[in-house]
Amino acid sequence: MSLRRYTVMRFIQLLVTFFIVMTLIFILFRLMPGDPGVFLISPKMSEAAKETIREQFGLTKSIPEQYIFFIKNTLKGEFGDSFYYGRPVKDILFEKILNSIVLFTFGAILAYAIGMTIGKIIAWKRGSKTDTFFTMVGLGFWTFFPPWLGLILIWIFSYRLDLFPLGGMITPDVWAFNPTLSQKIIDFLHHLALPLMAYVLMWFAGSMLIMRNSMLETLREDYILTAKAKGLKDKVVRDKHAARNAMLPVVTSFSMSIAFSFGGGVLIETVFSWPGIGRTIVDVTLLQDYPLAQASFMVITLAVLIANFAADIVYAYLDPRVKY
Amino acid sequence: MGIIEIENLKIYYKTVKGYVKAVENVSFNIEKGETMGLVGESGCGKTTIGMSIMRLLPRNAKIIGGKIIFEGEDLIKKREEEMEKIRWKEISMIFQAAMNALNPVYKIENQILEAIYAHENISKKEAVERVSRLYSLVGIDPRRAKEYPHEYSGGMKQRAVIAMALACNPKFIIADEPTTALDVMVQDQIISEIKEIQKKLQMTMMYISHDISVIAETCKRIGVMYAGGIVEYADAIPLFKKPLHPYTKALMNSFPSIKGEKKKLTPVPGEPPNLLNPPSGCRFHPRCSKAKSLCRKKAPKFVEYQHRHFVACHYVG
Amino acid sequence: MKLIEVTDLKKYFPVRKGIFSKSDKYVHAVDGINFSVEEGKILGLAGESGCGKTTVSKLLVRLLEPTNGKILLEGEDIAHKKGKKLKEFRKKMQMIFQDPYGSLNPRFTVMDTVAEPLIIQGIGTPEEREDAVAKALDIVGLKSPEEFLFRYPHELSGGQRQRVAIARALVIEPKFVAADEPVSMLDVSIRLGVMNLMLELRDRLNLTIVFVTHDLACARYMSDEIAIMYLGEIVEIAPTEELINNPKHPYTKALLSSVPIPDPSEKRKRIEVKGRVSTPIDPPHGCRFAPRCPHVTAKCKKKDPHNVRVSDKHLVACHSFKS
Amino acid sequence: MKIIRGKSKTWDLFIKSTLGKVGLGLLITFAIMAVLSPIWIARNPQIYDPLTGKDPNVFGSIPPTMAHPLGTDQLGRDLLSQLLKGSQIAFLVGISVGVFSTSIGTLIGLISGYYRGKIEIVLMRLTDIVMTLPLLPLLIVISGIFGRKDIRMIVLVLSLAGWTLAARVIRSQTLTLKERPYIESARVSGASNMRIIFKHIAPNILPLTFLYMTIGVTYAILTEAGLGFLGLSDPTISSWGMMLQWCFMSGYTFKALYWMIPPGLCISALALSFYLVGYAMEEIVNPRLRER
Repeated sequence: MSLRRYTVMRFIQLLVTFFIVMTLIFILFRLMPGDPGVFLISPKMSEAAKETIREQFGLTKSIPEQYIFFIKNTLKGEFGDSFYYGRPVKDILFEKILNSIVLFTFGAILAYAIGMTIGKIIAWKRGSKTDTFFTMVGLGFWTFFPPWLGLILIWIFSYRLDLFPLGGMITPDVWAFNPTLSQKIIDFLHHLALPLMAYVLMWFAGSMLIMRNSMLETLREDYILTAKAKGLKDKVVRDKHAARNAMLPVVTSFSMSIAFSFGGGVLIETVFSWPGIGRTIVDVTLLQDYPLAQASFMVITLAVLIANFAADIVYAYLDPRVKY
Repeated sequence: MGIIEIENLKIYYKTVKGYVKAVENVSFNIEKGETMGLVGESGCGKTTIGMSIMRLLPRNAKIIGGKIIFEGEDLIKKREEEMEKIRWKEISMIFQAAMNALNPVYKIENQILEAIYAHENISKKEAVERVSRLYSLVGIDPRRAKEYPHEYSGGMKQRAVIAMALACNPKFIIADEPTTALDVMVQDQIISEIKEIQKKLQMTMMYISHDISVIAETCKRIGVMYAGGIVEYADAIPLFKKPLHPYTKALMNSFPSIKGEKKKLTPVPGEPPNLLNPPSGCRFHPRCSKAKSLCRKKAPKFVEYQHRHFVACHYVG
Repeated sequence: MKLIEVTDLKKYFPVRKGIFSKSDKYVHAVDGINFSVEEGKILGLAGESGCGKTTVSKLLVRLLEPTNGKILLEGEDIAHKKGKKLKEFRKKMQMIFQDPYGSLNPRFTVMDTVAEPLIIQGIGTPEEREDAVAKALDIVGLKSPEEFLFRYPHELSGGQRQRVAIARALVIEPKFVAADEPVSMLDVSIRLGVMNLMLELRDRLNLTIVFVTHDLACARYMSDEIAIMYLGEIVEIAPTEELINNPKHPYTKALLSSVPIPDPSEKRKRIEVKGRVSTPIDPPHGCRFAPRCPHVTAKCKKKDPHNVRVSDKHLVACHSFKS
Repeated sequence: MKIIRGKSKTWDLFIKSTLGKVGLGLLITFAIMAVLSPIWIARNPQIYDPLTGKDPNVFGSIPPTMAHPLGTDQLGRDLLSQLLKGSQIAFLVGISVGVFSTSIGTLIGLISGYYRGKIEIVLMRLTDIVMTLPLLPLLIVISGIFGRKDIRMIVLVLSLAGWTLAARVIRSQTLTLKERPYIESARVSGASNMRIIFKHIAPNILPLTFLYMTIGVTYAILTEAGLGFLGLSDPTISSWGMMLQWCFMSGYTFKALYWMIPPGLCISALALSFYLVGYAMEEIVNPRLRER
């Protein structure tokens, strides 16, 4: 089977999964005692407005019809208006998800690049002091409680050393007075630094430990011996032969841990007041802004599914043997 | 003088339970253009010897003593960088498990090219041409060089591995059980292929196998190994005609054949020893019917009993 | 007396295609074979990997259910027996496997392993079972059983493990044993010991054995009769010496000619066979060996060859042979 | 006899591993804390109850004193009481989720690996789907919908969502074990499916189950603490995550390190200790990781 066909198959799988998740959310929200309308109808609305919403979301109809309405609306991106912001949910979400994606993507790429590099080096030098040191550090960071890690970083770098801002994504004062593009970028990066560091510290350990284990297994393969016997330099054997193959399980574990990583993302965003989707879902839940909470969850799930999909395609690309 | 001379080689493996005395005082030499066979049961140390010549022993193995002289120079004394130049260019290998000797994520052509580029400064065109020549030599369609290992059958992989071993025109090739995982008919084809190439290129080879019939068909000179030592080393025909060491005799008697009379065979009693704690004196004595008290006390010397016929036994003949 | 008799035995495996859809393609692992084994005799089933010989052995002990055909054990068809009735028959048959490391549960002691068939079949009291186990261990040459009874597999050598596996197979006193490459993973000096043991047991217990192997020399050493398989079919079956010295099928001839001889002064004549084994997925009509056969005719590609009788017990499935 | 001998070998290897010893040592320390909790509180519940206690002599958060070895929070509640009680909660949540989720995972893995066919496909698709559910956001939304935050519900949701990794690994292990000749050998003797699953496969899977239990515990401790930190855990208990939240919310974060450091340290260290035990286990269970 070609890579293209695999991609199509995998994409269909993604759609099916998303459909099931939508159904799950629908059920979850109907499970709640009382009028399902509470999730979409702000108590502050006028009677007429409430009626319009009921119509719009099919809440007056039977459960199966409501379900169809729900699916249709979700696919169109219609989640109603946020109680708290008073604006359409989709406008708010779009902005928030972008902020999260920036942080998540940079964080993931950096963490995996660093983790895999260190992982392959320490596996090559297994049993050495460097290996022991990094394994210990890795184990420590892997189980670090993310918000606490964030707080400690803020305490050291913002509070004591005053190098970075305490939180947020931009300094309103800077952006208020027509800054140049470079000023904007610098201000943004200045804010990005600490949360990014937290992300990287939180994740590099996982990829490093898996890379190390995977390398240790790969290093026993006969083709590594062949590569050495061919008179290749150690570095070539390590990078081109061992690491290239050892990457495969790391990619798999990445795709499996994406959902879990998003959980960590929620906590990091909260600590650093990063206006992303993770922090939004916490805030709006506490504010009982149900339309936004429900939509945020679906967007997060969709993001996880897409990241998952991407990881699987990368895997299929990296491993010529994938022929499902 | 041989192309390769091994003197008193001694190799131990360090394990949690102690030292495994894997190779003990092994000496032999191989003449240029000769095919030498090393035969013995699993764990007798034959692969360890092959790997020590390439200096590719696992990390827990240690060469305790002895010399491996290749074209007049002791390989044990070489630095790692010097060994890198010798590997594949001077001495190459056909590996035991060809199934796994090829990296699954690269096209086979690239894996052969890589070996060529590591040692020779030639243009891509020339190198690619050489790969197709090698492919024709081992009997695979050169167009299939651009495929991945998983697209090959077992026999083809083995042929590709042989082609790879020949890539840099090495002076000496070590073939470690090259046909063990293959079916008889494929094995037969590969063996005759190897013999033909060996004759054509006048190569020096060391052929390692547990199967005495494969060794009998491929090698001019044979070393029989038991529990870390060579017990007998001789030319093939005299060795089979008149084996001197009791173990060699027993080994030859352990293989049923499809030729000749069908007869009841008697196995060697007991099991091969644990090399963590090998028997004293002659390592074969606990299983030997002719053992006397001297065998228990003193390890026999490896002596040239007849011309080109070495044996390590107190009571030869 | 024929202890086991197989007629038109077939086993097809569906090729797995997608998630819920089974494909309509089938691997013809075993495709209509016939043979019988006299009580107390050993039949060697030989062929290259993928020829279906292991599938046959698993069908014989009903690890697999055949797609078609009959397996008569002492005259009763066990091909499609299920549940209690099958369990009853399981007292009569046992299997010995290739891998001495995988054939014993690492968490079972020798005692647990050997006694298991008795426990499953509900035979004897614990004391009686212990006696039976000790006796079985003694038979397979593990003298002083008390030394072995409470050992775990990792405390045994390869040869000892295979002997334990044989003891387990014998403890319920079966009539029939299928041995799937029982010695191919053992070292030469041990291999012969195990083969001799099986021959000795056959004589002592009047066992009937189907001995599956890829090694023709071992097949010759062990068997009274040899059947050669190619792509799911038996191409030739004959008494051992007859088959070795007077092979009729082109495949048998080629196979025999490719076996290396442990004697450097002997020159054997090789019969080179072109091409590779074709796929067993929905094979076309005609002789399976036709694409590689040196004597192929137009008829071979169209029509399945029938068994031709060479002599009383020598059958060959080839168009070019006329009796 | 059998079990003891089988285990003692694993145990010998385990106790040789430094990481395993460190993990076990930490684990014992926290267990002692959990045991000490009621004793410490019983001295004077009016002052030392982690939720309702209040020292009348204390106003606002104070640094460590003789009466309050770790200081107090902004309401004057004893931080040591909260910390000790927190270890009870963490063990409770961690171990119950670990046991429940791994049991589910083992069962699903065993069944889908053993029976194959449609059952396997359905169960594995289910695993894939559950695996892609972002758990913490899900818990956040659920706690929002139901309004009532209950630790039992958190344990339930964590268990219902956390079995996927174990299920996958145990399925693939079952697939390989199933093909072992000793299983076929048992079948030739007439063993039933139940006997094969429980007598032959399950005991060989036990070490893996234990390994995934430690991972499950780690994940449960971290997730519950995360919920606590977000203010979405059960308000009738005092967990380490909530301690950190109270600290964060009351604005004492950087002024009162005596308050901020201990709970975060405890969460990380307890998670680490379980993870270390698992890590050391893995080197035993998976011999391929051992140096040859």
